[in-house]
Amino acid sequence: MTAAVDLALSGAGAAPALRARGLRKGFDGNLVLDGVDFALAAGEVHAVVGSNGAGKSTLVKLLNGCHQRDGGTLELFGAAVNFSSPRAAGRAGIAMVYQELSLIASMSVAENLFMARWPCSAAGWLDEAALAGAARRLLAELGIALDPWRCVAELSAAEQQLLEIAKAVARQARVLILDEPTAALSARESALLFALLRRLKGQGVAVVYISHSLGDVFAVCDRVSVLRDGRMASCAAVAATSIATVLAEMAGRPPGAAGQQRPQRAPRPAAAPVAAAAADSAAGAAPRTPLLELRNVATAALADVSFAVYPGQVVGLAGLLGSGRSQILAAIFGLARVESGQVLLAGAPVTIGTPRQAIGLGIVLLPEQRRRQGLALELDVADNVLMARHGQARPWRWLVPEQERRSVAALARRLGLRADGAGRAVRYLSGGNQQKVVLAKCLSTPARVMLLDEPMAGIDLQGKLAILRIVDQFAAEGNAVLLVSSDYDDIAGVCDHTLLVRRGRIAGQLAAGQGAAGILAALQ
Amino acid sequence: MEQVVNRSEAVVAPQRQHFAWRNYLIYLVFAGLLLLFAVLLRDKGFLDPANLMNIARQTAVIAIMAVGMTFVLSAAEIDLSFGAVVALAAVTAALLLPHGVLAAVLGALLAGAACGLLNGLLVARVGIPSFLVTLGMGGIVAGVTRWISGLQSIPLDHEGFAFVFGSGDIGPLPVLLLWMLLVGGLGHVLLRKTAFGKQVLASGGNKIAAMYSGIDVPRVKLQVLLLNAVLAALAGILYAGRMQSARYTLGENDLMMVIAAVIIGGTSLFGGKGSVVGSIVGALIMGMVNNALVLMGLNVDQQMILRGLIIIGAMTLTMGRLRKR
Amino acid sequence: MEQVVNRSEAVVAPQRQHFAWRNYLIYLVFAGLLLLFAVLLRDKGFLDPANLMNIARQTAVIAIMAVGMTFVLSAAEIDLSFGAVVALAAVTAALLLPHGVLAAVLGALLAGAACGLLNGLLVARVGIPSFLVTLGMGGIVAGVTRWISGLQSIPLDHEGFAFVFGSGDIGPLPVLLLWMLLVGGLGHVLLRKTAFGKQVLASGGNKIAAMYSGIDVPRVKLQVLLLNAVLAALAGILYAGRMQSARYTLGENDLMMVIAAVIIGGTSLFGGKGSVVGSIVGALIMGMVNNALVLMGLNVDQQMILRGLIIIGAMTLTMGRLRKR
Amino acid sequence: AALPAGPAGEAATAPGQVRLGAEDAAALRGRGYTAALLMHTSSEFSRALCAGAGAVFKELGIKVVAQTDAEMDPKKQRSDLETVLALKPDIIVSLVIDPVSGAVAFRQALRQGAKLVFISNAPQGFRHGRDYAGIVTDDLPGMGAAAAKLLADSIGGSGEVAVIHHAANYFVTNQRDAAVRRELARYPAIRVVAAPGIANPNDGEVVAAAILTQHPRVKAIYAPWDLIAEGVTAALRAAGRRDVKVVTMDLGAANALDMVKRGNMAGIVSDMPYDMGRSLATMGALAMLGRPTPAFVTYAATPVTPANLAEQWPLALRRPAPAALRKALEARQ
Ligand SMILES: Nc1ncnc2c1ncn2[C@@H]1O[C@H](COP(=O)(O)OP(=O)(O)OP(=O)(O)O)[C@@H](O)[C@H]1O
Ligand SMILES: Nc1ncnc2c1ncn2[C@@H]1O[C@H](COP(=O)(O)OP(=O)(O)OP(=O)(O)O)[C@@H](O)[C@H]1O
Ligand SMILES: O[C@@H]1[C@@H](O)[C@H](O)OC[C@H]1O
Ligand SMILES: [Mg+2]
Ligand SMILES: [Mg+2]
Repeated sequence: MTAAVDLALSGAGAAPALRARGLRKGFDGNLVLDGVDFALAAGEVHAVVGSNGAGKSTLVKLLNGCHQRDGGTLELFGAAVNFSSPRAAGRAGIAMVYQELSLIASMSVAENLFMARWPCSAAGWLDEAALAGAARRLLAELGIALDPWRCVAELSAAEQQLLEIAKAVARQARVLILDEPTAALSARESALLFALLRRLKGQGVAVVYISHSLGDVFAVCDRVSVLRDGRMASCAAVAATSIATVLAEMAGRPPGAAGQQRPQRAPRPAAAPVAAAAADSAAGAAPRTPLLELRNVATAALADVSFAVYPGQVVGLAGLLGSGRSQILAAIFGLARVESGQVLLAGAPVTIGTPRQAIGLGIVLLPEQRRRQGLALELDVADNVLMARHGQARPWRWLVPEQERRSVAALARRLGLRADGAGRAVRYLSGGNQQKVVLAKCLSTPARVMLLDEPMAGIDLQGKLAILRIVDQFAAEGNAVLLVSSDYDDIAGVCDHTLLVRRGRIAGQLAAGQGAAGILAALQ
Repeated sequence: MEQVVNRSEAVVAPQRQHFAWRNYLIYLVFAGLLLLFAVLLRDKGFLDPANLMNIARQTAVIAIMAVGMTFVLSAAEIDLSFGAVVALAAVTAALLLPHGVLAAVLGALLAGAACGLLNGLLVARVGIPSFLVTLGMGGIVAGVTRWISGLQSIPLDHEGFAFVFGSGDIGPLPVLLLWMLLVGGLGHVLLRKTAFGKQVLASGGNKIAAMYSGIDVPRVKLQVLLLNAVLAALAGILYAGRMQSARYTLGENDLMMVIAAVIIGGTSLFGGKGSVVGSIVGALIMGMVNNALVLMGLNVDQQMILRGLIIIGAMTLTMGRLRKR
Repeated sequence: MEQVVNRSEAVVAPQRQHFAWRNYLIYLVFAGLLLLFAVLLRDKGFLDPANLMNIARQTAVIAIMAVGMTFVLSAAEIDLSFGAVVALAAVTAALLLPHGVLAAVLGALLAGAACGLLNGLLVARVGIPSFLVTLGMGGIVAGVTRWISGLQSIPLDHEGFAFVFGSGDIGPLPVLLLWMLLVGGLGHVLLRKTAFGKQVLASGGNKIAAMYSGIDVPRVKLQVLLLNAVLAALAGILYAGRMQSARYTLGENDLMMVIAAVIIGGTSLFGGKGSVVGSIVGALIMGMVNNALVLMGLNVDQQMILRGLIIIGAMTLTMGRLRKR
Repeated sequence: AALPAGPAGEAATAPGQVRLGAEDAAALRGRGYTAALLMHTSSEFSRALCAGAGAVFKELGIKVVAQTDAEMDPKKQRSDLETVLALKPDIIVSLVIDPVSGAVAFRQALRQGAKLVFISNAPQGFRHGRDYAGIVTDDLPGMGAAAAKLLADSIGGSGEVAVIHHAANYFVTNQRDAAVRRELARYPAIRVVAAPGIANPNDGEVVAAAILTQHPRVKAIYAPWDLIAEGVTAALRAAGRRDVKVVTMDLGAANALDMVKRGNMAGIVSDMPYDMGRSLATMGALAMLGRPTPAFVTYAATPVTPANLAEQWPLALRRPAPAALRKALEARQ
């Protein structure tokens, strides 16, 4: 396989932009990459795909000098290189968008954009005006609406993701590495990125593109390499392969095997959209009470938000970047003060001042920023997964390790969570597996209402299917789910109906069966 | 699908506790230093059972304070007032002893608890950084202690009290050692085996994530400061029992030693990581080094230099990046 | 490329870095305390120009140390050794003065730089937590200083040296005040207006992100520890000039005061946030309070209690959660 | 024993000679004079001394406007002095921690015209009469000698002893510790087998424990002062060594109680801080009147044993002995 690639490249006559041979890397005795060959041509967009924990991020972090390899060779434009740090790689013309983001929360957008390369006057003073100007220009050029002076801590996950992309682009590198750049982005921002990639490609920039969205990969990439368990399983031009083949290679089984399809929606108690509820009672059927209802809720960022989720329903929240989807979840979960209006749980008005109360009432939230809001990175998988449960327990509650281990293992199994030793700090898990830890935490407490904010970010296909199944089943048990996702396919696939959020208000509602295209159209 | 199941099973189930050998280096360092001193000081009585008991006695109270501080640092807070609380509790116990042992012990613990509660309320409810709250509280408590004691050393003239709280020996073992084991054991269990311990580590590891997970972070911070102050009060009682007197200077020099013991033991100054057993071993290392330096017959200057070198050397072995990353 | 700007659905238009008034509360507290003491102590000479200059003189050296510590804490490190470095530098200067002022000043600064470099290498290259490195280094340096000074106070008998470094007045202004303004001004500019300052804040804000973004984090940590030690050495020279003698105890009591000044000024103990001007104001607040407590004629116990109350009270005003959240 | 001489060889004056007449007192009253007490540290010694000085000042209508504790830090003492000078005190009573840097600091006070009275030692280069009114001190060498004698007597004049010294530059303790060694050298049958230094007074137990480990035949230990001695007795108790004797300086309840109850304490050398305070204030007042003041007033050291404890305690500290101590004394009768 690699021989063929080599041929193709040498046919082009030039040395590849980047070539790795026999890369090996282990952490604390765990071999993560085992003899990986990889070649990247100038002017190509080269996808690297694989399941969570396959070693994709580790591979690119070796290319970028974040980690030091244990074996193998690395060449940049034909010259052997050895990067001791990202800084060294940066100087050689490599820029990277990190999966876990590399932003300093306490600093501004502009400062982050030009991190470590801030414009200085001849005398060495920081030139703030030039910094702001350059930031504004770059953001405008990329079509990103961000105030250069905003503090990064205030940005949403999507805004941070865009900033991270802009930051890498700003380096004008010859080799650009993107590790799941669209995990938090919706179709519209992704499209912006793809246009940008085509332009960079035209300028001869070599791009490594890591993603779990094979649709995107096949839309924008020239070649696709598949990593499986730390080995390069295949490498082919996208034109010469298919999604099914790639999926099979990722999973390590023959193409066509079952298990790739989205789950069929389980039969649920008849879903009753808001409008239908009135009809229900009018028809004389016992009026059913919504499990979760918002009546004219207003917060600092929301106005007049009303909707209801009935037992057995999965309701989607669709909207553009910054439309207020997360704010709606925040209002329910006690994170934002409800200034007027009412939140009702099973028909009874509730006042929720803290997440603690929310969880006590059977509401859980999967937050959109896993590392900031979801995980204590130094704690191990079990302690993170059980955090919510420990939070509800009486302080002196005695913990039974065996019992805990079993429940964590069960959750991990349901989600396909792959953690080499649950006793290790989650800092060292792959991005997707970290996301699965946060999900497992949500599932660890008994809840009636699940608020999911971008639950699929960074999750591989298998995991995603597992989650969709779990959501489906959870609803089928008579519970309620509110789902925020930038992936309209997910929303279309699992939601009973979808609320359109615009400028902090509910702007409309789409019934089930509209499909991703329908949602996209409605949002325009 | 089945695939996923099998794979994840294989991956999560096996080692519940991944053996992080670097976390155990500190025990090796402890053993190494013990061996070193045993050889170097073989003619100077280092290994005498009596001297080993001296080390235990001299370290026990520090170790007890280190247990409390482990919780505080694990929760990403700090307590600079505990030295003053030690003295306040000792003086309170001494002043109340004429009214009975129970009054003395309860009074001292209550005085400590009051200080801890105030610290906790100011940190958790008012939102002032614990460094400043406890710096201020330390001054207030020290001033009060000086005032109520009139700068005098107050004798504790009660054999039973002295025996139980610091001076006695049970068989060959000093009661102080038993106190240390008791507090250490309870502390270890509290941090590792109860929901409270998990809440402390989560709050210190990531306050926001802990809050999102329904942990009452302010309450946890209040509780660790309270716990630490109560342990400081216990330390004060034990100091008083051991010295059979109490005065305002007790505890004033222990701050750095206690924090150092905790950090040597592997607890992070930035929260989220803590080990009670590590802290106790850290305290034992510090105590053993001090003891050995004195036995070596060095003068104070030399002791200071060598102590610094040993701390840095030991930490190079335990925490230094052995391999390039 | 089409603009997401136009389609942004944000309810709240992003404001340009809104004026963070809470960051300026500390100046109000400073002004408020000044006013309070001016009124309370109007008959006791608090507002006498001479007394105000006293405050400046007594605070200047602390403020200079606080400037260095601002960088250290901003980078999420700590330096417990600087007090010992102060004394080492002073004693070095005193011992070298017979060979000329230049030799004395350079020698002292070099001694400080050497300590800082060692701290830096151990923290940045070997990877030991700065708390332990600098605790150890503090002991070593203090031991060395005691040894080379033979525990004697060494007079600095040189008018020019004394004038420039701490004892002189230029017009009505003590040179110490000028030194403070100079170091404070440079420090402020360095932290706010240079790439180095941003690197420090980034390294302290998120070490890994900073490293991933191409900042040489270990070098930055080394540099702040070096800078702090050099400023500590300068502080030692100024103390020596002010006292016209050098002694091994110089600086040993300044640690808490300096860190408190820095934190009062708004720098975070956890890195990523720092203000040089805030630290200087913090130092001035501490100095002013100490001065006022003495002028009030309180006894020492009362001074300690009141100082603690003032710290907590002031911080409740500046940092307390005024609104619920 | 002969009383020691002052810094310039001045003969020692007995405290009884420092006196104010009734007409002197009358001349001072109503003049609105003020005084400040700049102490080196806070201890029972400093408390009693301040109390004595304060009592005299009060009798004379002199207001004590400030009282400070330098925490044994010369630079803090300098700041304290500067601050106090803003109050323009007429009399300053101080124990100068560091005579070298103190020379610079106290010049400032001189320039402002304050009358200075010092405890134990004066800043370097200061001259009696010209610069300061006088020194009032406890007889430091005498205290050392008395301690050595108590130590020797407690072991019948022969055997191994350990002498702990204060490893710091501090005139008072350095003088006393040196005198102990000098005096002990005069007992041919006494051998000093260990002479460790101590920098942190809370380390008494650690240091004493090491002595016992390495020199089990030690019969007595000298501790530089009260707080250290408490640690030493704690170490002896822990080792079960009721036979080892301890001698120290300064009256403290815990050590005194141990002594009365026939524990390890063999004797305590005491001085007269309250009376010293009275003399210091009186000297300041005399200086205000422009009257001659003695250069060097010395209080004799008093060896305290159970026999004279009951009298000495209130004499030295001017407060009643603690109840526990009184009870123990009665029980001992
Ligand atoms: N710094 C580290 N220390 C220890 N183990 C690590 C470290 N970084 C990664 N690993 C391990 O290496 C394996 C591969 O991780 P990597 O992040 O490369 O996966 P990935 O393919 O990027 O997955 P994902 O799709 O979830 O992002 C995982 O098992 C992970 O736990
Ligand atoms: N406390 C607040 N007060 C006022 N406005 C806020 C507050 N918090 C967030 N906002 C603003 O509300 C808007 C909605 O943000 P939200 O995070 O809910 O959007 P979203 O739909 O989830 O978009 P994204 O894709 O960015 O996650 C944003 O413009 C945000 O800046
Ligand atoms: O406080 C102590 C004092 O009481 C003693 O006499 O000498 C040393 C001092 O530190
Ligand atoms: Mg990854
Ligand atoms: Mg959002």
